[in-house]
Amino acid sequence: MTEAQMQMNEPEAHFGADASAARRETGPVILDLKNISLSFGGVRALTDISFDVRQHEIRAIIGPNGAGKSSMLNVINGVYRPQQGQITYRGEVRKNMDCHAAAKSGIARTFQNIALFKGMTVLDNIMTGRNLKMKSNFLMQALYWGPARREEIAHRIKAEEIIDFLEIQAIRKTPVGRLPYGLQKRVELGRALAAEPEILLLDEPMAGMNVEEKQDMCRFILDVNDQFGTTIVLIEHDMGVVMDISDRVVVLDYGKKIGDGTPDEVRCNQDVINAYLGVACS
Amino acid sequence: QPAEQYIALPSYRVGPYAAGGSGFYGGIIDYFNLVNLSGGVNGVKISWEECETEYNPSRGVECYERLKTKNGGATLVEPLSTGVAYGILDRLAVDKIPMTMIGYGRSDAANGKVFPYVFPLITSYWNQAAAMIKYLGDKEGGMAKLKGKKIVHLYHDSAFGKEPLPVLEALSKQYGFELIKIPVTPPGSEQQSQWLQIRQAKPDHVILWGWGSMNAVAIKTAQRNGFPREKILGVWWAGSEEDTVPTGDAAKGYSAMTFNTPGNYPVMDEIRKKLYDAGKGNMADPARIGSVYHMRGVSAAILWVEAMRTAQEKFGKGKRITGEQMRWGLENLNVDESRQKAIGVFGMLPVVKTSCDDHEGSGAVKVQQWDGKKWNAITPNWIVGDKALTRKLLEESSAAYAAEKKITPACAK
Amino acid sequence: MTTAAPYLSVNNVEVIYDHVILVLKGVSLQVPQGKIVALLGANGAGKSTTLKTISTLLRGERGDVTKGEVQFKGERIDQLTPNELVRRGLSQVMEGRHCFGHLTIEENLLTGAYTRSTSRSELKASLEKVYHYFPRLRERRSSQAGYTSGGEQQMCAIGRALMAKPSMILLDEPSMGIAPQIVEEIFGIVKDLNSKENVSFLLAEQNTSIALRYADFGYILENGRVVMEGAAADLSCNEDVKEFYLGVSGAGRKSFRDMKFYRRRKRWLA
Amino acid sequence: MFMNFFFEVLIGGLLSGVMYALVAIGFVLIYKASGVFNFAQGAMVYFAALTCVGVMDKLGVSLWIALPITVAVMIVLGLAIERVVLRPLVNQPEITLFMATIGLAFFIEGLAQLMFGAQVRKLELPIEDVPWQYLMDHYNILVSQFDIMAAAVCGLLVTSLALLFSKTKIGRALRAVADDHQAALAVGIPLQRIWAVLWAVAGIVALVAGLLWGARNGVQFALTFVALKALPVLILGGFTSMPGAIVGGLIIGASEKLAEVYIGPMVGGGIEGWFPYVLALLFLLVRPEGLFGEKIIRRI
Amino acid sequence: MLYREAGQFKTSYQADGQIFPIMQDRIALLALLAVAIVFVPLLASPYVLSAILIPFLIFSLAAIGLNILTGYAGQLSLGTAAFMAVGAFASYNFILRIPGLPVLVAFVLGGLSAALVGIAFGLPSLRIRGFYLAAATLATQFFVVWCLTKIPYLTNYSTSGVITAQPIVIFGYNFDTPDRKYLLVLAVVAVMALLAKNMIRSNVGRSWMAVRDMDVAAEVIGFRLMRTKLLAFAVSSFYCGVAGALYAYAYLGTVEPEAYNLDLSFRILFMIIIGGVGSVLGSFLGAAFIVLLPVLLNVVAHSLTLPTSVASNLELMVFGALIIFFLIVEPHGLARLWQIGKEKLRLWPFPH
Ligand SMILES: Nc1ncnc2c1ncn2[C@@H]1O[C@H](COP(=O)(O)OP(=O)(O)OP(=O)(O)O)[C@@H](O)[C@H]1O
Ligand SMILES: Nc1ncnc2c1ncn2[C@@H]1O[C@H](COP(=O)(O)OP(=O)(O)OP(=O)(O)O)[C@@H](O)[C@H]1O
Ligand SMILES: [Mg+2]
Ligand SMILES: [Mg+2]
Repeated sequence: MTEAQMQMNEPEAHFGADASAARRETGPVILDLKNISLSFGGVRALTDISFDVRQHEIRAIIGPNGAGKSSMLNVINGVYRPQQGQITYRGEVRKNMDCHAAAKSGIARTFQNIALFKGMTVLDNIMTGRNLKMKSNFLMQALYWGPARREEIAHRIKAEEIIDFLEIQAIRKTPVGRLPYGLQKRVELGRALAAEPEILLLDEPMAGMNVEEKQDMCRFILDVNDQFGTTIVLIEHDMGVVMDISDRVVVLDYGKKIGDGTPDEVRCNQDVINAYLGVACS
Repeated sequence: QPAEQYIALPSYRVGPYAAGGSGFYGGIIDYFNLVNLSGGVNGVKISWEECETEYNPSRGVECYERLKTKNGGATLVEPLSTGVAYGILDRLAVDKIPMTMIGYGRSDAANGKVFPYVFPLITSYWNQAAAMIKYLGDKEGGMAKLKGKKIVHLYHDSAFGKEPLPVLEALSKQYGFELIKIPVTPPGSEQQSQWLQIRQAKPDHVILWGWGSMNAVAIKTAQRNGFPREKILGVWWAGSEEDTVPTGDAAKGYSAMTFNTPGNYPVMDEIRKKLYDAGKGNMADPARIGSVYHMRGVSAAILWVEAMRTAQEKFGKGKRITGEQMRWGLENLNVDESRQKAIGVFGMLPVVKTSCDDHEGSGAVKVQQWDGKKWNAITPNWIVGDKALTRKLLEESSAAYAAEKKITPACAK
Repeated sequence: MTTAAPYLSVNNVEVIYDHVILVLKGVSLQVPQGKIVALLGANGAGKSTTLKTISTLLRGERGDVTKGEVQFKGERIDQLTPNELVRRGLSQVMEGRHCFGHLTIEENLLTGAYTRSTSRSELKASLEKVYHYFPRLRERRSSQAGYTSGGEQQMCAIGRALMAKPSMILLDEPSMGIAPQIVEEIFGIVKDLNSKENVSFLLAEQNTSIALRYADFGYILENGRVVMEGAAADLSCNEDVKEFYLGVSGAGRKSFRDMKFYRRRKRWLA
Repeated sequence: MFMNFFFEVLIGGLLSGVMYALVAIGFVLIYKASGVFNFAQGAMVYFAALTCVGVMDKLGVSLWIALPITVAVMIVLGLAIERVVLRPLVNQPEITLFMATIGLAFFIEGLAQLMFGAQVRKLELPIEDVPWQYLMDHYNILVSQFDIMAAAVCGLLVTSLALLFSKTKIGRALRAVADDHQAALAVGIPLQRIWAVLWAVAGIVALVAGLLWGARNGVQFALTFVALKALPVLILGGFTSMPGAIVGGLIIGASEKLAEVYIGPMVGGGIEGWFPYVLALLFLLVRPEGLFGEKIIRRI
Repeated sequence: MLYREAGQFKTSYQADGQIFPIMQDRIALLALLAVAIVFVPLLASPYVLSAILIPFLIFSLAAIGLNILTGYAGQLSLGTAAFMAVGAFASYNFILRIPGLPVLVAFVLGGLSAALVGIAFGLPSLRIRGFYLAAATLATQFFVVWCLTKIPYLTNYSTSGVITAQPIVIFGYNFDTPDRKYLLVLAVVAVMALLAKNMIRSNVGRSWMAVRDMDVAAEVIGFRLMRTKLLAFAVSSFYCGVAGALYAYAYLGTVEPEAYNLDLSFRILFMIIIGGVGSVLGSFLGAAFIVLLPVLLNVVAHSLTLPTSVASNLELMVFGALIIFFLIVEPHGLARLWQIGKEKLRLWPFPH
C-alpha cells in the first residue's frame, strides 16, 4: 500500500474522533414516533419503530439500502400513512395528517431523488418554498398591485437571503433542469429553508458530492441548525459526515430499528457493525 | 383591358367534405370556362378566385375577406358551407356583395326584405321538407292516407339537421302522421343503435337528413339491419354519387331529393367536348361530369350568369356590374323554360323566378332513385310542397331576426 | 500512459448544449485496455457530459459535439447509435439511476441483455451473477423498480449494465446513494471484472478517495477542461488533490463539524 | 320481444365495439412503444384504405394484388416516419412527440388525397354486410356476417400482437422504451429499429381497420374520424394493453348503444357522441390507468 | 443597436421582478403596442384587420387560456372550444335576458360561466393525468356542444340552434367596423395577457408550475393540489370563455354551436405547442403561426397556378411538414427559438 492509500483509508478508521467532545444542549422532545409500522403490499418497509427527535438536535437516520429510511421521512411528513403507530408532534398526537398539514405545521424536507420543479428557475423554486406564507389571493396577484406586490417583494427579499446564504447568486435565474446535480441539491435545500421550518428533513443531501462540496453542505446544515435553531433529521450514507455532525443516530435495517444513540454508541454497536458499517469501532 | 366580372369562391377541396366541394366548384368553374370560351356575358368575361376553407368557418371568413377586395371587388360569393355562410352573413350588406346559398343555409333568408344580400336559391330546407311530405303523401295515394303513418326523421344532429323540424312538426300535426325524430351525432360513422331503433319502430318511411359520410353509413347500416332502402328518402345532401357509390349495392332502391333532374344535357356535352377533351376541365376525373354535385355547380353558375345578364339588361350591356347591381340581378331572375332551352339545360333545374319577397325563386324539387349505377328521376314533374305553411314560418322567423338585429324590413332598390 | 494502446480515446471534444451553452472545451482522455480510469471533478465540471458524449446519448439532450472525435477499439464511434455501441461492448450506467419504473427489477436486468442473443441458461447464469453481487436485488426481484429504494435502483442500474457483458463500462457515479459497505463491494466488483474478465472502466466519481484507490489512472476535470492527469497513485499524493478532493490537508483529516469557513478551491485554470 | 330487442342492441353494440377496438389497437401499439398518443392513426387508416382502393383503381388490379402492394406502402411509410420524424425527436417531452404526430396527420392526409383524389370510393370485400341468415331464421337475432368476420379478424390481430408483446424480449423492451427513452438507448435497445418496426406494424393494423371501416362506410376522409370512436375505448381499456383494447371496445360499444336506445330518447337523443367519454371518465375516477393499463407510479 | 444586459443594474427586487427586465425589450414592447394602437388601425386594410388581426388576437387569448392550463399547470386539455362555446353562448344569453347589461360585463359573466364549467370538468384531473386526462376532456367538448344543440333555451329557441351576436355597444359607442372591433379586441387581449403574466410571476403561477413539474413535491411543500388545479381550470376556462365570446361577437357574428367543434380545440392546442408550452409570448407566436401559415401557403400555392385541388393538398402537406420541422429544430416551440435567438444576440459577436 502506498502512503497515499494509507491516508485515504484513514478517515474511515477514526471518523468522529474529535467530534464527541462538544455536544450541544438540545431541547425537549419535539417529535415522538411510537411503534410505527408501514408496509406496501407484501413489503414491510417499517416494523414497529419508535424513536424521538429533540428540539434543536441533528438526528441522523442510517442503515443499508432499502432499510426504510426514506420511508421513515415520508411517514414523518405525511406522504405515507403508517398502518400502525402514533406520532406526537409538539406535544400533540397527530391523526390523519397529510403532507399539506405537515408542511403547515413546520416540517420541510428535501428528497433523495431530487424533486425540484424542473421547468422553473432557481429563484422561483425557492419562492415556492414560501407559498404557505403568502396571503394575497390570486386576483390581487393578477393585478400585481398594492399589497400583492409588496408581499411578493417581501418574500423575494427572504428568498434572496437564502440565495446569499447558499451562495447560489450566480444561478438565480437559471432553470434548475440545467444545473449539475450538486447544485440542484443545494437549491432543494434552499427551497426547504424558505419555508422557515421547525423541522428539516434531509434525505441524503450529500450524495453525489465531493469532499469539498460535502464540507460546504455540512457547514450550511450546521449554520441552519445554529442560526435558526432548526431541528434536523438527516439521512446520509457518508459515515464521516454522520458521525461528525449528528447528535444522535438511529439505525434501521430491514425496516427494524437496530440501534439508537450518540454516534459513538452506535458506532460500537455490534448489530450496527454487522448490518451496516462493516468496520469495528476503534 | 376588357371588363371582367369577378366572383369569389371560398371553396373546399381537402378535408371531410372535399368530395362534394370538388364536384360543386368544379361544375361552377367548368361553366364559367364555357361561358368565357363563347366570349363571356355580352363580352364580359368571368373571373374568379378560389380559396381553401376546409369547411372551417374561421378560415372561410378569412377567405371571404381576402377574396372580396381582389380584382376590383367581388360581386358574388358562394361558400357552400353553412358555418362559413353564417360567418359572413353580417358582412354582406356592409360590403354590398350578394351571397347565394344554393340549397342550404337558413330558410328564412329567402325573405329579401330582411336579408337583401342573401339568396337561398332554388329551394330552401323548409320547402324541401314540405315537398318530401308531399311526395310521401302522393306515394301513399293522397295526403289523407298519411294519417297514422310513422315517419322517421333521421338527422345529422346539428343546425342543418334541425332546420326542417318546424315544417315537419307542423305537417305531422296537420296530416296526422307520427314523426319520430332520431338524431345522429356527427360525423355519424356509427349508426347501429339508430337503425335498431328504426327497425323497432317499423316506420313507413325514413327521411334521411344526412350530410357527408353519415349517408353512406346510414344506407349500409340499413342494409345490415335488413331495412328496405325503398323506404328511405334522403335530403338532397344525401343524394349524390358520393353517398351511394361507396355503399355498393346497398343503396339500390334508395331515393333522395334533388333539384336537378339527372340525365344528359347539351351543356354537359359542351363541357365534355370543349373543356375536358381540350384538357381544360376543372375536375380530375371526367367521369364525374354530370354527377349530382357537378350538375349542382353548373346550375349555380347558370343562375349567376343569368343574374349578370339580367343586371346588364338594366344597367348596361357589356359592362362589368357592381355587387349591388348583381344583387338586383339575382332578385329579378327569371330562368324560365325558354331560357333553359337556350342555355341547353332544359329540365335540368326548375324554373327560377325571384323577387324581393322571394329570394328562393322556386321551391320545386324532384325525387331520384339509385339503381346501383346511377341516379334516375322517378317523379316526372317538379314537386312543390305546402308553400303557404313555409311562407308563414318564414315570415315569423325572419321577423324575429329583424327584431333582434334591429332591421326594418324593406325591399332594397 | 504507455502500458497499453488506448482502447477508448476521446480527442479534443467540445460540447454545446442547446446551441448556446458551451460545456466541454476540448477534453481529451484515453482508457487503455483492461484498465480502470477515474474521471474526477467538482459538480458541473462536465463528467457526465463527457460520458454521454462517448456513449452518444448526448443527442437526446440537445447537446451537440461541435469538435473532436471519439474512438473505441481504433474506430470512430461518434456517429454510431448507442445500440451499436452496446453491441460492440461499450455500456453506460447513467447518472441518476434511470431504471424502468414500470418493469420489475428482474425485467430491468433482462432488458440489459437485450443485445445479447444467448440461450436461456446463459441468461440465467448472468442473472444469477448479478444477484450474487447484489443480494438485495434478489429479494426485490419482482417489485416494480419504481417502488424500490434509491440504493436498490442504483444497484439495479449497475446490474443492468453488467447483463450486456460489456468489455468496457462507463460508470457515472456508481457510489451515489449506496451504503458504504456496498460501495466497497461495488468497487470490488469493478476490480474483479477488471482483473478476471479484462473489462475496462471509465468511472466518473465524486467519492475521490475510493475511486483513486481502485483506479489505475485519473483525470481531473474542471470547467470542461482536463486540468490534471496521471497515475492514480501520483494523483493521490498531489497536495492539491489531497486537500480539495480527499479532504485531508497537511494536518490530517478534519471533522466536518469544524469547517468553520467555506473553503474556496484554488482553480488550476480559469 | 323486449328481450330480443335488448339482445340485438347488445350484440350490435358488442360488434361495433370490436370495430372500435380494431382502431384502438393501432393506438396501443404506438403508445406502448413511445408513451405517445399517435394522433395520426386516423389519418393512417384513411391513407391505407385509400391507397388500397387507389391502387386497385389506377392499376386496375384486384384486391388480392392491391393488398400486398398496400402492405408494402405502409411498411415504407412506417420506416420513413421513424427516419424523418421520430429519430430526431428521441427523448423529447411526450407532448412534443404528440404534436409531431399531429403534423404527420396533416401530411398524410394531404399526401393521400394528392395521390388518389378526394372522391369517395367504394371498397368491396368478398364478404357482404347483410344479416346472417342462419341466426335470423333460428333465433330471430340479427347479426351481420360482416361483423362476425370483423370480430374474427380483430381477435386474431389482438391475440397475435398480445402474444408477441407479452413475454418476449420485444415486449419488455417496448415497456422500457415507454418508461425512459434515454435509459433504453443506454442498455442497447435499438430504439430506432423498434420504432420503425412498430410504426410499420401500426400501418398494417391501420390497413386492416381501414379496409373494414372502408368497406362499411366507403373510403373517404371521414375515416380519419373513426379515431374519435377509439379514444374512449383506449382510456377505458388502458393505453398500454392489447386485451384492454378489446375489452374496452366491447364495453364501450355495448353501453353506448344501450344508452342511445334506452336513455337517448329521454334526453333528445344523440348522446352517443359524449356518452362513451363520460362513461370512460367515470370509470377512470375509480381506476385512473384504465382497466388493464399500467399503474402510474407516483413516488417521491 | 447592441442588445445587452450589461450596464443595466437593478437596484431593487421590484425592478428585477419586472416582466421585461431588459430595457431594450421594454422599449420594443411599448413601441409594438403603440404601433398596434395607433398605426395599425390607420394603415391596415379592413381585410388585414378583420380577417387576420382580429382572429389572431382572439386565438392568442384562447391560447393563453389553454397555456395556463396545459403549459403552466400541466393539465393537457382538448376541451378548449367547449369553454369558448360556453363563454359565447352565456354572453349571448346574459345580454338577451338582462336588458341594458353592458357588453363587457356580459363578456366577464360569460367568462365566469365558462370558469364554472371548467371547474366542474376539472374535477377528474385530481385523479387522472396525462393523455388519459386529455382524452377525458373530450367529454367536455362533446357534452357542451350537445347541450347547446339540445337545450333550446340556450339558443333562444332558434330552430336550428344558430345565434346571432348582438351589436357591441359600449357607452353608446358602436363597435361595428373592423378597426373598432380590432381596438376592442386588442384592449381586452392586452389587459388579459398582462393579468396572465402577473399571475404567472406570482405565487399562483408558481403553484401551477410546481404542480406541473412534480405534483407530489408540490403537495409536500404546501400547495393544495385540488385548489391549484381547479384554479387553473377556472382561470383557463375564463380566458377561453372570453375568447369564445369575442370569437362570436367580434369575428363571426352569427354562429352555430358547431363552430366550437373539436377542430377548434385542436387548433388552439397546436398554437400553444408550436408557440411554446408554458409561455405567454408563445401563445401569441403560435396563434400567429397557425392563423398566418395557411393563409400564406394558400396564397403561395394559388400563385403557382397549380390545379386547385393539388394546391390545397400540397398546402396541407407543407403545413404538416412545417410543424414537424419546427418541432425538430426546437421542441420547446417558437418562444424558445426566439429566446435562443436573443441569447445569441446577447453574446454576439462571440459564438458562446
Ligand atoms: N441538458 C442540458 N442543457 C443545458 N446545460 C446542461 C445540460 N446538461 C448539463 N448541462 C450543463 O453542463 C455542465 C456540466 O454538466 P455535467 O452534468 O456534465 O456535470 P458533472 O461533472 O457530471 O456534475 P455532477 O457531479 O453534478 O454530476 C453543467 O454546468 C450543467 O449545467
Ligand atoms: N411506495 C412503495 N411501494 C412499494 N414498496 C416501497 C415503496 N416505498 C418503499 N418501498 C420499499 O420499502 C423499502 C424501504 O424503502 P426506502 O426507500 O425507505 O429505503 P431507504 O432506506 O431509503 O434506502 P436507500 O438508502 O437505498 O434510499 C424498500 O425495499 C422499498 O423497495
Ligand atoms: Mg432512501
Ligand atoms: Mg454528473
